[in-house]
Amino acid sequence: MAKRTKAAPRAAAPPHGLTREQLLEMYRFVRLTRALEEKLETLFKQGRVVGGLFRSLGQEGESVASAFALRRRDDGTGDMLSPLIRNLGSMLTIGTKPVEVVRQYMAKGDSLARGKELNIHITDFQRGFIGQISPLGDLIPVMAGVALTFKQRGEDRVAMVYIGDGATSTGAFHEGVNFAAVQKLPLVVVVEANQWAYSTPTRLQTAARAFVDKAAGYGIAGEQVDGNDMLAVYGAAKRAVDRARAGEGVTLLEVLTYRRKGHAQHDPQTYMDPAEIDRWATGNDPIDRYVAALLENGWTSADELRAIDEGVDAELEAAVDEADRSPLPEPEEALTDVHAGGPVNRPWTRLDPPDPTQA
Amino acid sequence: MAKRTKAAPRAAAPPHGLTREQLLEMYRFVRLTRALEEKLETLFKQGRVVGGLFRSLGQEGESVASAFALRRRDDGTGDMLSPLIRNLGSMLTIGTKPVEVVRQYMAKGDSLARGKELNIHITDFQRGFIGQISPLGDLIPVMAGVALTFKQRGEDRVAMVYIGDGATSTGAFHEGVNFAAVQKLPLVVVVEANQWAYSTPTRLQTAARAFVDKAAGYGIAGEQVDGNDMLAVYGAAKRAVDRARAGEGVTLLEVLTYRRKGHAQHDPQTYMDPAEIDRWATGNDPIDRYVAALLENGWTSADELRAIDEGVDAELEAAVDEADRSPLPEPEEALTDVHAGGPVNRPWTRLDPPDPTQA
Amino acid sequence: MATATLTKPEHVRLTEEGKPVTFLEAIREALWEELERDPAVFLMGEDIGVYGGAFKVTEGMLERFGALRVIDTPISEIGFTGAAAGAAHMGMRPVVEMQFIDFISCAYDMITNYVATSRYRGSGACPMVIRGPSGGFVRGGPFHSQNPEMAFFHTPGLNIVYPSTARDAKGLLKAAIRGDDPVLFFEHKWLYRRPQLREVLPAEDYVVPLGRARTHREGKDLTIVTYAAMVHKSQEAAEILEKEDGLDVEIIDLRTLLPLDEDAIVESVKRTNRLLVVHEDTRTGGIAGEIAMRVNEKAFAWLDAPVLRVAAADAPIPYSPPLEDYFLPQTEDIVKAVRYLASY
Amino acid sequence: MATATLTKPEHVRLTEEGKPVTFLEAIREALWEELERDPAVFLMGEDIGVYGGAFKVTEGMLERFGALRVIDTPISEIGFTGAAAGAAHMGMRPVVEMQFIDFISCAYDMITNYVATSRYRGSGACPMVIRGPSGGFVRGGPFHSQNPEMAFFHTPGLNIVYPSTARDAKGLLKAAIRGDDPVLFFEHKWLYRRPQLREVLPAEDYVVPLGRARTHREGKDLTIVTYAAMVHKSQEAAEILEKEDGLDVEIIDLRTLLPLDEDAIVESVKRTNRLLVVHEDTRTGGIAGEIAMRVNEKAFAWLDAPVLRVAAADAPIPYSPPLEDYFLPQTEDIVKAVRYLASY
Ligand SMILES: Cc1ncc(C[n+]2csc(CCOP(=O)(O)OP(=O)(O)O)c2C)c(N)n1
Ligand SMILES: Cc1ncc(C[n+]2csc(CCOP(=O)(O)OP(=O)(O)O)c2C)c(N)n1
Ligand SMILES: [Mg+2]
Ligand SMILES: [Mg+2]
Repeated sequence: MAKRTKAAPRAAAPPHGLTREQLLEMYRFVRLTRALEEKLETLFKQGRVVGGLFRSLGQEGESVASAFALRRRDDGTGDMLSPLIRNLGSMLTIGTKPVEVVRQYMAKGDSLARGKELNIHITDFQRGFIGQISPLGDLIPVMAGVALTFKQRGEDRVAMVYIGDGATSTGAFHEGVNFAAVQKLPLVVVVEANQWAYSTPTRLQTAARAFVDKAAGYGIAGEQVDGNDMLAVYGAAKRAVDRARAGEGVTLLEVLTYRRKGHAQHDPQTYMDPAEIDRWATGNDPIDRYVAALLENGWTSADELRAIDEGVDAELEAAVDEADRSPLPEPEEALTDVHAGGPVNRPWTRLDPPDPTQA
Repeated sequence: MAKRTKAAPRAAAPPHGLTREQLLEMYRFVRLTRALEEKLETLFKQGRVVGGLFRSLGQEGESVASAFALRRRDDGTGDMLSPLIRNLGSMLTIGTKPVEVVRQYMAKGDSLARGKELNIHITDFQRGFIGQISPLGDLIPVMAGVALTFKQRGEDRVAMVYIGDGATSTGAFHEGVNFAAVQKLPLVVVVEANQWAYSTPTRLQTAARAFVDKAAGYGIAGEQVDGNDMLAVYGAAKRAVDRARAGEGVTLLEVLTYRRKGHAQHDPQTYMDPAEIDRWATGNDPIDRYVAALLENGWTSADELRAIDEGVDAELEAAVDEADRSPLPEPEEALTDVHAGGPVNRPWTRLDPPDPTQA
Repeated sequence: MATATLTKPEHVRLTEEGKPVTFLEAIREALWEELERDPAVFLMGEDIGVYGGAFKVTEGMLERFGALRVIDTPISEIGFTGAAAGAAHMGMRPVVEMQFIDFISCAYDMITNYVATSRYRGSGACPMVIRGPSGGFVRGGPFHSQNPEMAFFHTPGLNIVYPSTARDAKGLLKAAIRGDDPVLFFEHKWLYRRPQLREVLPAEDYVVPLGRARTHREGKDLTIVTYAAMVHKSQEAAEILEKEDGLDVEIIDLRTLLPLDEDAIVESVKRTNRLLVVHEDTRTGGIAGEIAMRVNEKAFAWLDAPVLRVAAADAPIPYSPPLEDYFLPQTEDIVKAVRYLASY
Repeated sequence: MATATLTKPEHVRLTEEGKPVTFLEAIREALWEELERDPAVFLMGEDIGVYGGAFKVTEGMLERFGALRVIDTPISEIGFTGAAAGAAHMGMRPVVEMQFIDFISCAYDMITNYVATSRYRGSGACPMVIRGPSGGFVRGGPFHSQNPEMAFFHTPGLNIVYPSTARDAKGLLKAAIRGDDPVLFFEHKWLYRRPQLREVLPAEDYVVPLGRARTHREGKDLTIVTYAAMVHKSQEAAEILEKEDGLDVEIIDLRTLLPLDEDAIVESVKRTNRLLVVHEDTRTGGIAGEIAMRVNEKAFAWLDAPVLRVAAADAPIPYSPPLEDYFLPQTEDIVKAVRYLASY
């Protein structure tokens, strides 16, 4: 735990009813997110990550702040979210442990997906996260179904689902949002307008002035927010979550941000303007802005933040060591969990002696 | 041909630059549409229609008036449209012959679909119509592709596609409209808000205030019009077509109307309010309103209209007789036109003697 | 729950009153009884509420079970199929209706990529049923007559059920709803109201387990493996063959296509040594192939003749009667095929 | 047209200069040359323009052929596939890329219901190519490793191509683009840059006709029918079997799955009397079934042993190396299967 130094006396009250402890908790999550991704990038370069690696550099703030607006529990009674590849921050905030993330990227047998699925495509109903699948947009209808169940059971829980600017072009997005809107479900759809879909700029994705303009077409609430202002994102997300919990239905929350890295590690981002990236990096980094706000308002001190940073680094060191020690899955586990019954047949050539009548 | 009596001297000029001849042509098409559907209904009750029958009672006006705004040719150089089951009026207006429609419903071998496909799911690239398929929404991307070709070739042609209020909920609608919007294609999307999708009322289809509210979400032009006022529909459609031709991109045109019959002949419409149907029938029939406008403005006379009606009846009598004489397809034609090559294999049990090595 | 105590309306009390039910009525009773039995069961689909479904399968269910359990959806196969998956994760038991099974193709990605792989990915079970009217012989044309079972047959994680009798339809649908895996449940619309299929069902609650074929007709000369409408065409053929040729044909009704009851097929073939597979689906890529392969793997030495098949032609399904009749496999085709095989 | 007169950039001039090309470069050359040859040919897909495609197959094409012929689309598989169909109706020759073939499932309805049936319905030809990277062995996990060919195999009206060599890839892609029917063109990503596949291609324009298999290796003892990556695994196995067992294995590379070159299979089986089908796709519902059925229909009397298959396990494609390696068919499995069959 970070040691607490008393906040400066003239501290203004934090906005949106947030406590000082919550502000620091959010800080810890956003710092943890960036640090974990940097660790993963190192591991990737060392060839210790299996497959691709995706960074959310510049978007960690909106991920953390939006998820922070949810009711977070670990007993299956809280709100639920479904992230995208760039929502590591949301995952850590809702309760995923760094070691679980590292195990995923190392394809370990004791990872949440047991080596069967990659990335942060992981699920824990107790802690309230459901992994996405690669086909974009599919989790919008799925999370609408989760929200439908909340409504059917009269539970005051809320579902949050993230969608990229690019994925708003999918039929799944449209059908899912429309279904939720008609049923007035407790669903918050966070549209991450990070201005790129892989190499595709927003103008080739939609002719709309803004993604929030889609809300009226579904008859739902819409709000647009500066995605790199964590407190603003939290406020907007909180309003959306409160509306959902109050039975007022779906909100489309557009967070304006910028994907500073390439689509994935292999992407040299040659199609992006370095000057533009630089503007976002220097003038508009969500963590820098958050730290400035915390300090200027006297909600914390540099020492306090440094202590948190050190805690984060220590936790990540431990997480990587632990994940390293985890075993890879046993080959035969490829055959389990296909359905409720036992494992599926072994290939007959793997039997000894090979026997097609046993396949 | 209807004999022409001179219009009353004090006739106001027809709106939207329409000529008196065009007004009468539109009248003929809308009258032809209703009369043909009534004929088909009779044939259906006599068991001479194969499969189901769909009426557009109350929607004939918007079908005819919207298609009338297109550049109609029969040499493959005109505009193109794709109809729904309820756009018989659009089909007749763009150039489909009544006998072709009757042959379709009788599943004849010399019908445009040669007995392989039903309803008005028929295509003629020369006259400019492409048949829909049953999965709703699919023709939006397809017609976007047609419009894309117009743009690629620098042709000043326009594509029009119809979509029901219900089918706006499909992913295909969303992806197709968005694609066309981004590419700024010469496409007019006519949303037929007839307030029902089979038995489903609009409030269970969308939470939007109006379908035209979807336009902003795609960054395209949108207009809403009284669908039972033929002149208003023509005007709005003409504006949309002109915009498309001028390179100003897609328009979503919402036509407000009402489906007075059930979804199809088998549907007793018990879920509909008879009084409501009656209000639309007595106070708001598109043909009654159009006739009133024609007469009140002195653009035509009752005699002239009666002459047209008689011409329509005669044409339909002849069409039914002709279609009746058409043969059913030869059984083996089930095997042709699957691909560019010859017919597919005959089932081996149909060979004489049956021979699986020849299948 | 309260609803269970209310008396049932006439149209779902037939079995209770010992009256025979049609194929459709059996399915309706299964849905009704499951809705009564388990509050987690709910229905979604287009026009299934006030209208009771395009074929009236869900008639009266909205009135009894309310709008939270009988949900009229927008025209959104991706949307309501995905929503069903989300609800299934949360412990609900969604049963969704495709107005015509042909439209299941719109949800192909959601079903094969999300639903079928959920358990494997560690995203939890996805117990849900997707049902709808399928099949030809009704002049429905290319998009209201399809048999899309093979589009899903090679998707591990799915179960595919395609019954041919009222008894099986009711028992299999209940088993599908109570099971822990996603099930595609095909209802052949040509069977829905066939008087010949009317039968009195057991008064008590029963299930027919998935994955087990049924011997529809016992025989020793030749085995026909088939399912759905073709079971009845095969039965007609078997009777003709018995009368005219003195042939004793065994008919195996698969009932469940996935998982495939390989043992039942192999056992029968080892007795009759001759196998004909009959399916209404198109020839190339139809299930006959997989069955031929399994028999090769497991009973090759017992075959006295090649495994052969009777199936629809390799074309879309045409609309006009002469075309559809020619396109679809008919009783006469089965008779000819059996005669060929018997004399091989 | 103007563009044709411009000199080609280095990366599509390899064959012209007599240099060997990889599987991927062969595909790139085919696209480039078709774009130059016919102004009706154009490309659509996600990130195929400025970025040149996720695998760089379309690199440099936007710069040369412009934004009307190399179209970066929204993430809309239904949208651009349908748009391709509309353009094809009008005489264009669209070639669309699925960024990974796995996402073709999103367009399943459009492809099977609209595109495949267009000619049959009387709605005109729909000549278009849908291509994309497919297959495993790259740790891509469940959604970047799929072999979805069988999802489309039973859809009359479609053609399915799945090449295994640079030469075939280029010639078949050109034939697909020039043909009058829709073609699904699968490009195994594990082959894209394999140095072993590098070869010098004919300098002149050539096509490889669809529907014809290729004898990859001649042999007399046993026939392996396979395609795509498994052709190379089978080749490895054949060499081991020749060295260690003195077995002479014939390998037939299908190249085109639909239409299936039945004659080539039957002809070979009649010579070797033993058939093993090898596919990377999952076992149940894989193409081995259809092939076994065809051989039963046409060459049963020539079979000295059952038709057998080596295929992936009946599961989604797992991500972790030990799992993927176990899940996928390996050279060693083929060796074992051939030994079993040879000694049957
Ligand atoms: C249906 C589908 N098509 C294509 C892809 C390939 N793909 C993966 S990520 C991506 C870009 C996503 O962009 P966006 O939705 O804006 O999310 P971001 O990466 O910016 O967070 C694409 C095209 C996919 N995963 N799913
Ligand atoms: C994808 C799909 N799902 C379901 C259907 C079944 N269906 C046919 S017409 C119809 C209602 C269409 O309503 P709407 O779009 O409003 O058109 P309208 O009949 O009112 O003209 C439905 C659900 C279909 N044809 N396609
Ligand atoms: Mg983005
Ligand atoms: Mg409607």
